[in-house]
Amino acid sequence: MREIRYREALREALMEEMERDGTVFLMGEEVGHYEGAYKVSQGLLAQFGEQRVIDTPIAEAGFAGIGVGAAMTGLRPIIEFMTWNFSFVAFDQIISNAAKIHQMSGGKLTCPMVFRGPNGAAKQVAAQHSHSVDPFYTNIPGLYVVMPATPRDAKGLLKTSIRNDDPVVFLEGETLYNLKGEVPEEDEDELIPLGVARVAREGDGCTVVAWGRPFHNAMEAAEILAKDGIELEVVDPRTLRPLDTDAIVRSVKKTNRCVVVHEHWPYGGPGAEIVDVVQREAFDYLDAPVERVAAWDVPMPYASNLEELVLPTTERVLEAVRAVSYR
Amino acid sequence: MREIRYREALREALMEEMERDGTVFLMGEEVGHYEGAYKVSQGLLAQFGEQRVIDTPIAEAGFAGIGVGAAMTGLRPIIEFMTWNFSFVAFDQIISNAAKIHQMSGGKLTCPMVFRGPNGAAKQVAAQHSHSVDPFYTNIPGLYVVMPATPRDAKGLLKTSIRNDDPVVFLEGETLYNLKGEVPEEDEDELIPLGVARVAREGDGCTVVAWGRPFHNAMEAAEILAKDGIELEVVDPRTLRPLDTDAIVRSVKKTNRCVVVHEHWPYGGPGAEIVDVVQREAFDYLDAPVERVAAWDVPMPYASNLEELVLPTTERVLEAVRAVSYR
Amino acid sequence: MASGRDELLRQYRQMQTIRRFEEEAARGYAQAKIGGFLHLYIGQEAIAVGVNDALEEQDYVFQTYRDHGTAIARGMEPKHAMAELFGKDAGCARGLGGSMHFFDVERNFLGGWAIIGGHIAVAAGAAFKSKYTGDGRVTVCFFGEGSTNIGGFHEGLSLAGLWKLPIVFICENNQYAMGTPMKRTSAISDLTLKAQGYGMVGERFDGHDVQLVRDRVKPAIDRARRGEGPTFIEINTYRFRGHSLSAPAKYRTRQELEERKRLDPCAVTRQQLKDAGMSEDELVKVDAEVDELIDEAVAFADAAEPAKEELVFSTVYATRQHGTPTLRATGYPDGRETGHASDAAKQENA
Amino acid sequence: MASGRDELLRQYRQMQTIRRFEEEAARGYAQAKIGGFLHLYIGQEAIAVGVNDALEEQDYVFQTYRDHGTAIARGMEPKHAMAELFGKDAGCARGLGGSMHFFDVERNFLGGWAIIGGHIAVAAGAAFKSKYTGDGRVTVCFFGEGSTNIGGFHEGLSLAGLWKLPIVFICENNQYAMGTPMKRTSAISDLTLKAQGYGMVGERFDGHDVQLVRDRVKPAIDRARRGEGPTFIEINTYRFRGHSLSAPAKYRTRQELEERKRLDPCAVTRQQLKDAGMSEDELVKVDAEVDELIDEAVAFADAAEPAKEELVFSTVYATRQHGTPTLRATGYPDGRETGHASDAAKQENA
Ligand SMILES: Cc1ncc(C[n+]2csc(CCOP(=O)(O)OP(=O)(O)O)c2C)c(N)n1
Ligand SMILES: Cc1ncc(C[n+]2csc(CCOP(=O)(O)OP(=O)(O)O)c2C)c(N)n1
Ligand SMILES: [Mg+2]
Ligand SMILES: [Mg+2]
Repeated sequence: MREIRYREALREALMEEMERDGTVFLMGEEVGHYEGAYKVSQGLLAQFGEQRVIDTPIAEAGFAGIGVGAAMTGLRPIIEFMTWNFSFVAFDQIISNAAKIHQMSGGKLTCPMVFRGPNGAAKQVAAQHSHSVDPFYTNIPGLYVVMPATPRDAKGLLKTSIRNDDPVVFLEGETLYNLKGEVPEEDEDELIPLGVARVAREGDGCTVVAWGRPFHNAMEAAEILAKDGIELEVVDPRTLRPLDTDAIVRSVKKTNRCVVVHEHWPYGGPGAEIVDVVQREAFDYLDAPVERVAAWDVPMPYASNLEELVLPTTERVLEAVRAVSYR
Repeated sequence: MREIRYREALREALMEEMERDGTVFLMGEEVGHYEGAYKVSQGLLAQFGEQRVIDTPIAEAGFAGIGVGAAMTGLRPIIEFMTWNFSFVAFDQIISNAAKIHQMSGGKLTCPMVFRGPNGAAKQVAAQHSHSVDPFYTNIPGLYVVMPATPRDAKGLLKTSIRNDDPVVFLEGETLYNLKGEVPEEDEDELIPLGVARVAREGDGCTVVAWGRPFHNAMEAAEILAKDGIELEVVDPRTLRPLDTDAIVRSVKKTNRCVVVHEHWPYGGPGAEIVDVVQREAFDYLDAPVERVAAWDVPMPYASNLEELVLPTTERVLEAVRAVSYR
Repeated sequence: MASGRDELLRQYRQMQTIRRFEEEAARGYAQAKIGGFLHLYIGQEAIAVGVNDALEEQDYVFQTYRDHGTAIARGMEPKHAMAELFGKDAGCARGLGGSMHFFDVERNFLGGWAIIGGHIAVAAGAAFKSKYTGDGRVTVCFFGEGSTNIGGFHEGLSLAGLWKLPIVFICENNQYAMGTPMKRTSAISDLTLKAQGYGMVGERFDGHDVQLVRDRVKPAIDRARRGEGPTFIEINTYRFRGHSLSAPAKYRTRQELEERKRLDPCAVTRQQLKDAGMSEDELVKVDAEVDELIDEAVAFADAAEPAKEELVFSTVYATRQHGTPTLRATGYPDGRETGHASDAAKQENA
Repeated sequence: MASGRDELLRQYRQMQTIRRFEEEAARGYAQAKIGGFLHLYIGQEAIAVGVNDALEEQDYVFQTYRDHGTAIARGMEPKHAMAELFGKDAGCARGLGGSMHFFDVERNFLGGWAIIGGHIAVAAGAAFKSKYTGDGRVTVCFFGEGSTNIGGFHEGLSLAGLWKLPIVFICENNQYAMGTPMKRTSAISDLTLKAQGYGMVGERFDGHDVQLVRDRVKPAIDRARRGEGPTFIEINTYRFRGHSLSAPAKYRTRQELEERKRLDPCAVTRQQLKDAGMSEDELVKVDAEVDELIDEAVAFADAAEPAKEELVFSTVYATRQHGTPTLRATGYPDGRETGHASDAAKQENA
């Protein structure tokens, strides 16, 4: 398979879906003339014109709302948040309108749209710009929440999300945009279903559930432990809502141990939700409590020596695996 | 002890703290002339005047921000959201500003303020007005999150919250305002510490952790089971962040079983967080997986026959206790 | 747009239908057939009917939680409106929305929104779609004067003004936001001063004369349809009841209320009909017909089936192929597990 | 407020200090001593200095992420500013804030805020406090022209206008928001048209002449101090560098940039000093002194201790008595468990 970057994979998904369906448009700050703050939308304005690649003023609640209204009346908006930190000023649009309109209207209106942008810490962008928003959006019925860790998933999941009839919160990795990985040929039109986890690596030593950037820490930890003959099973949920609990539970029933790795703050969120499911559905299989590796429970400091402490690392994954293994 | 209503308990706390400290003020929609949408602030305008009991336009992000700025510069604002549903338009002020300013400024500024208002479903107020916001705010370091279930806790915790040097998210029960309960005499100045759970009922049958309105379902379930000789231990965390995990774990180590009851949606939140803590810290003591009773994972429907299905009930608490007990 | 007596009579009939609907809704609320919040439109009827008369069928209409009148003016049948209030399956939102969330997709009445400011950008989004597709529709978005201080208002108007979207913003200034008169929430008393900040035309007039409303709104709608951009219109009106049925109205004087009642839009229109030669007897007959329509609506709503349990789950997601997200935990109905994908769903996916 | 040559020289020195600070910051960024985003103030120096000269020491100042210039104009020492950029404990926010979150509480410089619109209401809150306590202070809140479309702007200005808070809003219109010229984000080109919608005075002028800035801003500050309400000021300016150091500036022409550079505020002030009789030699000496100050700042920042680990936890909460909220899970430092109360803390409580 050919190799492309995560950023390019997203771009291909956007291009292909916009070519396929004239109701799909991209809207956000700097998506057009500037070609995207992170260059995901490079070339899109040239190809699709100002009608479909739309630069906005700085008004996230406004253009998120525009997206909801356009989706309700027949279009398929893709709303880019320059980063998900800025979705907080549009939070009400997402929770009260996008997630509710189908139900509130007695099932008569739908809201097929994608909110997308980079999620999580970048490098030293400090407290207001380093949020992992997974805990907020996964709590909300009516939304899908997707977070791909590889270029292939990024492309296949974004394509499916754009065709989805409900609002999708699509969380990209700001630090993953440059990541290279295998992706099917351009004419393959691979659609990766939402709600289906991927077992990225098989093993019987311990299940590690991880998504987004820390997924790569989990894979690295697996490499390291493989040298000692310990085989981790790494499961990437890819979609956080709905969560593929069967895949996770199946794996834990095999390995009898589980570590959940995530970049979001520890209190609640998918991290805790996965623990809840595992302890309930694999109670009799667990040889040790489920452990979690998370960002520290603090606002992100600016200084790089401190930021490094806060974020989950491969070392911390290894520690957690050891903690659940030697018990 | 005298008996007063939850609403009156809150009002006494406001009055006493405003009398005690001239930097404390109350701001929000209809808090003054109208005396509060739920009449919590009845009489306050008359007593403290327009300078300290301030009616606002409908601009939650604006007046929440005013609160942050006033707190940073030396006042102790109490910001009332008419309901917590409306905090979503002010979400960024809470997460990016109130919760961050102490850390962002290198510890040099503080933000002593309380955001308060009713949380959770009322009666048939439908999808946009029925949110339990606990999962959103508990995830955020920098905040305290408090949710009293009784008049006594409402008063004692609100007083402490107002004196607290960090921002407090204070979640009242819209359906609890009329609840009567015992409260110490007015001159007692009872301060209930944040971060300390209350064992509301002792027993060795099963631990039930519950807060807010469903706490009363848990107590009712305990009454019912007591008739069969089963004694539940009901633990009300009261403060959800920081969470008194010791009290919960201690109880589970005694009862060997645990059910968590909450009104918030099931995915994540304090519900899942408590399960996470219990399975880790009481792993060897658990005779059954921890169960949860939550609102159904759906936007709230309007019709009363449907709303009843969605919310946690005493019956569902009993079922969950049975599920963890006969295993 | 000839406005002969027939036209005026039809308008009166519609206004009176709204009035009577609201009165019966109030009764239903007192009888606890209706729950939640109930915000009546009594006193503002000429706006809903007048604006609707300036619109085409294809045009989109958005309103706040104070939405019964606008929905009925748009053509929603009172019985489906009442059934919604009663939480019935025959309701316009199948009993899921209630008073604050009326919807009538066939008549392009797109809600019924209960968060202040939240629907303003959504309405701009419908107008955006019209510009995108060139479908020739205009969107009208209603909101109260109390809603002009919130961010959603600013962002919705900013974007609509910038992109010249085919939309007309109508601020129904009924003088109060809950218990608060506008002078305590706004530094200015003429709200159209805000219009030029968005590069928009501003208009301002009284809202008790239905044909005047129609005639003053029409040019803005035409302008929008011609692609010449949005208009901000402030219409002076008054609600005769409290903010909602649970809210007492101590904040205003009886005298003020009595004075404003002299401009009761239903009474004004009724008088116009008399002036145009209709007899009291004829009018009483019309009133009786309206009464009957509303009685039928109540009877229909009373007799209708309650809202359906299966909708609680089936309306969360429209997408069926990607996992029916479903619940799992004690106390949830079997096999309907939200938030987690089910095996069956995944097979469909694969 | 005599503005003799000494005054002008001091102003020049401050502006030149900002200029040179920013140039060294750019170098530090290229050398990876600075991380994250870095937004330079080069080209806008006369505004920070001119506005500060119209303020009293006790007054509060709020700025966006483009905050170095304003902080230095307010009196922050370049070495503490540079140390912050380098992530050092001696930084103005102890290395926790970085470029976007400068703070100098002693000098009433209250940040350094990185969410567009978010600090506008916060600044109004500081002004609210002044009104509440009658402390006689005025607050100045800066933001870019791109920030005038967001809800936070609207709500902040609405409340300030309504309550006549002692605050002056200064919109530094540097023509671009990241890569977007204002004509693509605003229906109007004169932003002061928005002022009257908030019941405010609007002012508008060019920002390359430091004393003109001071003199045009002063009446607004005086008005605010007298309790006569806020002013909205739009100052026309230009940034000579890209939006931030990671952002290329392809969206504007070299010609436009060159033209605007003719109004380089540092150069303009330098020329004014020459016109007032200062020799090139004297000015070169001043420049050299500034260079030295900045070199010292860099040396200081280089040599300073890195940001302290214990601050990561100790700055989350100011309250100590109610449970030090602490972490608990593998990989967290022992005994520092956030989100959960520790036993020790609870004992203190009891
Ligand atoms: C964001 C938000 N804040 C507060 C409320 C509560 N609320 C509902 S209606 C209302 C008053 C609105 O007044 P106005 O806009 O004048 O409309 P009217 O009710 O007079 O038609 C308030 C404060 C809300 N629904 N949404
Ligand atoms: C709510 C929000 N949306 C988007 C951003 C990203 N962003 C940072 S600066 C900026 C441009 C701001 O332009 P302007 O207000 O003109 O200020 P300038 O940078 O020109 O000083 C944008 C879009 C943000 N910080 N906050
Ligand atoms: Mg009103
Ligand atoms: Mg700018």
